[in-house]
Amino acid sequence: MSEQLNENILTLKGLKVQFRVGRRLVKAVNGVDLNVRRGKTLGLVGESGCGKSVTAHAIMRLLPKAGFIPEGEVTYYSNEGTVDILKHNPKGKTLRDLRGRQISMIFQDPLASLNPVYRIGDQIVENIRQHNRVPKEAAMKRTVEMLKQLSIPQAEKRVLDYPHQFSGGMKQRVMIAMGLINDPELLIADEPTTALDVTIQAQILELMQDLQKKLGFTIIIITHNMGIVADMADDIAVMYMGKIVEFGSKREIFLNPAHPYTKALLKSVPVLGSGSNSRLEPIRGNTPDPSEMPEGCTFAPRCDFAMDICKTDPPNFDVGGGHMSRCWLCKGGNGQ
Amino acid sequence: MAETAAVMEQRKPKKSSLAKRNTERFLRNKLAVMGLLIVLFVVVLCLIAPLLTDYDPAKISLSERIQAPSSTHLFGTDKIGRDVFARVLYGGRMSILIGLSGAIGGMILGVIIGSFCGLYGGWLDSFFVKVAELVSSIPQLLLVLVLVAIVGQSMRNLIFVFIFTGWIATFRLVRGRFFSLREESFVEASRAFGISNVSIAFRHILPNCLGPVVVQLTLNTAGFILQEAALSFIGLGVPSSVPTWGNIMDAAKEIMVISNYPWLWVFPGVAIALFVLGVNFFGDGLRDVFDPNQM
Amino acid sequence: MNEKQVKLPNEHDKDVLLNIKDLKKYFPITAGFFKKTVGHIRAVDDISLYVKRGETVGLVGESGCGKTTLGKCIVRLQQPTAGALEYRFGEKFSDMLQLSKKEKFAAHRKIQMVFQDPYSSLNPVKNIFTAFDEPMRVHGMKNPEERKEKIAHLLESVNLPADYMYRYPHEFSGGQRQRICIARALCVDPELVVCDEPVSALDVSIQAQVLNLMKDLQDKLNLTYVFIAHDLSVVEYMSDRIAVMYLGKIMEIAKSKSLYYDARHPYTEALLSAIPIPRIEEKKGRIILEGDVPSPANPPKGCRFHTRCRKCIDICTKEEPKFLPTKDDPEHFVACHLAETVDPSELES
Amino acid sequence: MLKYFFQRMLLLIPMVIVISLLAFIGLELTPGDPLTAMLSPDQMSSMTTEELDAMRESLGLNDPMLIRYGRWVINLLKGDLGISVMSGSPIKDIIKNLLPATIILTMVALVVSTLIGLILGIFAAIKQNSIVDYLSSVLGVLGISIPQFFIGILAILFFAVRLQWFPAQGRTDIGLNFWQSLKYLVLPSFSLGITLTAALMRHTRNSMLDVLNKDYVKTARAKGLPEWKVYTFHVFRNAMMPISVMILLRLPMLIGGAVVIEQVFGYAGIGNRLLTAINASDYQLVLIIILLLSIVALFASVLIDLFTAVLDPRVRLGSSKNQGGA
Repeated sequence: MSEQLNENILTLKGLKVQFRVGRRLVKAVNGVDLNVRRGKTLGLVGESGCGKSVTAHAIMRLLPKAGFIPEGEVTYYSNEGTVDILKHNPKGKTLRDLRGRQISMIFQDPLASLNPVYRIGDQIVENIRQHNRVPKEAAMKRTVEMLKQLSIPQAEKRVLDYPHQFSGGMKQRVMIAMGLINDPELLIADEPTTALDVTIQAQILELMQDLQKKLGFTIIIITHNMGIVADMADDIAVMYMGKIVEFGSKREIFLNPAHPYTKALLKSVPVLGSGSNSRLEPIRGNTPDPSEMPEGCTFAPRCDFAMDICKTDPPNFDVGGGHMSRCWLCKGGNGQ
Repeated sequence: MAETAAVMEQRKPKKSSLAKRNTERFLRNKLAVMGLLIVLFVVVLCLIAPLLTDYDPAKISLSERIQAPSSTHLFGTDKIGRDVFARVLYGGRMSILIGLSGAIGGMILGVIIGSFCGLYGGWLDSFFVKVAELVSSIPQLLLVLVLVAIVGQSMRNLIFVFIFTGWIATFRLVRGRFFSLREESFVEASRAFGISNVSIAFRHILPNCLGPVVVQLTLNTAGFILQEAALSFIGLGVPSSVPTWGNIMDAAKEIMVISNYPWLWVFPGVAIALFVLGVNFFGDGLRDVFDPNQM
Repeated sequence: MNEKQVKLPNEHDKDVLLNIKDLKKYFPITAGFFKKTVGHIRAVDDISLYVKRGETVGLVGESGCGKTTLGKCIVRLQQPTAGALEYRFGEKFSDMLQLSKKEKFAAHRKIQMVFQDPYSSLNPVKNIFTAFDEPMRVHGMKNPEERKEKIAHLLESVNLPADYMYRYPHEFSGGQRQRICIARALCVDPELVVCDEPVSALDVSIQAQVLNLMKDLQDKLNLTYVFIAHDLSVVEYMSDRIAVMYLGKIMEIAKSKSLYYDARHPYTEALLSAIPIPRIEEKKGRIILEGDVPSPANPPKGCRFHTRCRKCIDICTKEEPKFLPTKDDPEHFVACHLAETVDPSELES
Repeated sequence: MLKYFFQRMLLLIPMVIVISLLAFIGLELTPGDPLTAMLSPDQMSSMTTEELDAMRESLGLNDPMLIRYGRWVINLLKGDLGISVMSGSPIKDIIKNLLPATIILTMVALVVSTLIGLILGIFAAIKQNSIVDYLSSVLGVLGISIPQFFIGILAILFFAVRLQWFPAQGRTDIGLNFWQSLKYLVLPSFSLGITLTAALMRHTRNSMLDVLNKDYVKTARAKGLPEWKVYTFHVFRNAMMPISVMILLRLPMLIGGAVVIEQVFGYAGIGNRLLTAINASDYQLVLIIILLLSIVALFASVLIDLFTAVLDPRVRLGSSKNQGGA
């Protein structure tokens, strides 16, 4: 590749992911375009079933058997060259070399993510030795160092423990240690704190930010919590029904939201400190069944501003400064 | 408000949507439907046996000993000239009766003890759990053998023995379901209304056990039919005067019969296998319908 | 502790509906072959709390702090180990744990509960009509026509068509189910509803529907809520007063506004700062608590929070702080050695 | 771990006591008593009732049941299992001659069916929803639906009578002629094991699919592990736990099945002898055999239980119990 590293570490173009459920075809991700800036944090927000997690799994090529990618392009730019992720066999060597070394992923439920029958240390060592030719002892030493860096007390002893002997927050630390052990360039965190308590969540988020500063990797954080992205992200992508309906810098999304869904989302969650005097504005109706997607704009049936034109699928409008919105209201270019 | 009620009366669906969904789920499983058809087919054949054959299954006709299948004797005749077709049909009645009544008896016993233990717990519960553990760790066939040796050989005793050994699976299932459903919010909601434990057990918990219990019933029926056959085959099941699928096959203990007169044992053997296969497929289908994970 | 305060609201106040006194709920931990009791999980450890008619008291805390157990004790789904649950029945004020069997049964009409998981809250094999009909029947609504009309009315009041009553739970979405559960809890005309994390299993866009509905119903029916949640923002939105729980104890209780602007307990401060706020203007310093919540089977000596408290001083490790009102606000209680509270002696009448 | 082992072993003792008690009560309930067993019918008829009673008294047969039970157990422990009425030889000798043959038969059936069941199950799980998977699931149901003895008879017809690959009946001692004895083992163990194979295959497939959906498998793949490593180290190891429980549950059925299969193949084992003893009303022998087989089944189940514990650190180390209020 060129001398100058691409400003983006990962780009997605028209990514689609579908699932065969019995005889039905569920379109989980329906044409996602996304640029992930190197060294920054991208927040991918949306409600359950919007396809945010599936997108991440598609990037890792870790989709379950029923899922497949009919079209799209996922390109990963690293210092070792550019990889067209969708062109490779998900179980092949190229992608396996990428996973766990260049791109790491941590999951929502730290309890379920660790194999219950192996010691914590061995599970991390496995990741080191999969990608590096190092003796076991050296790998274990490195593991202990990493766990110390994640402020796990008595790391030398704890590597010999099994997952069930750890608390939820500690398990998630172990997962992060496992993800970062090979010094990856990209960390995908799929709802990393949803299973944890708020005070533990604060610990983990703080830790991730500290480590990012120190090690300089890129984070894609997937969450349904607008508060977490407000805290963590540089860029935010809002997903609804398999599409990114709005994308922009954190400032733009929070101060100048353009898509009615983003606006509604921000107004529908209680904000600490605003008290009980202000009334929430709920979004009408339910999230539609992904196998029976509405025609045109998928948010139109719940949207207060729905018009006739919403029956046709809105393209991505640039609201200004890289702030994109898939809403006919933004056709003029300003976010009103 | 009154007219609302009247309107609703009209809209009230005839068939509950739950039953409809379950039926749809079952019909989607082709093997299960096939299993049900097999079971119905065999049961109907056995029930209308008198219409299908004029032979008396017990009638000995020494002049017609060991005849190969022919148009007069569809499945041939046995060593003392009894018509194998008639014996398989009438034997089927007995085998299915034994298997089904053993399984139903065991189910009733298991549901009663299981819901009792699940509801009240305590030392009685631990007692029954220990009993269940003990009975299930002894090879079932041996248990049946001892019991048959003690109480003697008869169809009634065999059914009794099956009930005695067959309640355990249902008991464990019902007890387990009780324990887990007790924690479910809908049960707690009922308790928050002050509804009595007994009422909760019968109106809320038990109906939720019925699916798995029926699945277990099919499994037990299949198992008991196989066991009856095995026991009768080794001469310790139903007295040989009563035809059952196992009894008919006991001639196949001789190599001579195995190699030269296959019709004596192939037909009842296939009948057992076919019926049990049908029951198992049917049970598998039911399990898919009732699987709580899909609820 | 707060039994006989002169200037504080107590059971003699006409508007106090429920008064919880020194409530304890211990769960035995058994081990070995013989199920020997080797210790206790102190899920609720000596809690006193009053709830006034028409208000919403929020209970907030992390998992394992005992908030659900406390809620279940109020509805009497759990039998408390010790303490009293005094409730105002008309003019009379009586301890629900001491009632006769018949009175206890009748008391179930007064206090109802909405559960966290809308999926397991409805019996999958019963339709909605049956789910509503049974409690109404056992609580003395004899006329079937009346019952049916009431069910229709209840469903409409939670914004669902009346003819949904013949449907089964599997036909509803999570938000619809939770609305049904709320309607069901209301079918016996309760006064107090304990809401145990009613929206935490729902999608964010659905949460607001349910929260607003609950507020509307409260206004319409003059309901009193005990609102349990781990999400402080949701609790703050719903509640008039908020109690913060930690390891089976209430650390602080105050009017929602005072709690947010004027938290006195270090744990409350940490909790407030730990919640990610979906705004970018306001960025306050985050207080990160070290370590994990200790086991409720073996809570730390002294103040339960001292192992994670950044303000911990010597006395905190030795002596358990008393739960006392602050000097300037008699409705603001806190259990912390460092907080400025009234002297216990001033409280006695 | 050692503690766990001893705990399990200790639990065996009451079980064995209860089983032996049941066996003893069974013995009591059967017609006749040891006296009838000791004396020939001729002797019996020549003696008066008083004489018989006196003999009973001297033998301690009129003592309370618990005392007689104690005496019986002590005798058993001493190795005095009594005498078989039918053959007149000591039961101990009969057991010594026949029990090993039955254990070999069941062990071979167990090992072979476990191996085949596991391999087919794993294959079906890996190739989920393929033709292979579909066929094997149908075969799995077929395997548990056909009576074992019918399979045995069919095997005799095809492999012994028609193809003459294996002998149809009988057995040879392993010590006498190893290869010859193996030949005799093939058909009975095959017929005996096929039910377990089918059941195990179904179970393995489901268990594997279950584990495949677990997040830690995703974690393993996210590390970039090759598929074979994912399957061997992460999927199979965890899937084994429910599978071994299943083997445990099936074990008593296997031992029971051996009785029938020995009859089909005229295999001189303890099960075969059991049937002749029942037909000859040789109750002492019957109950001793059943007692022994039950203990063997119990013992084997403890072994499998321990194996499960070795696999699962949560059982081994005792999982931290987190109960109580949320």
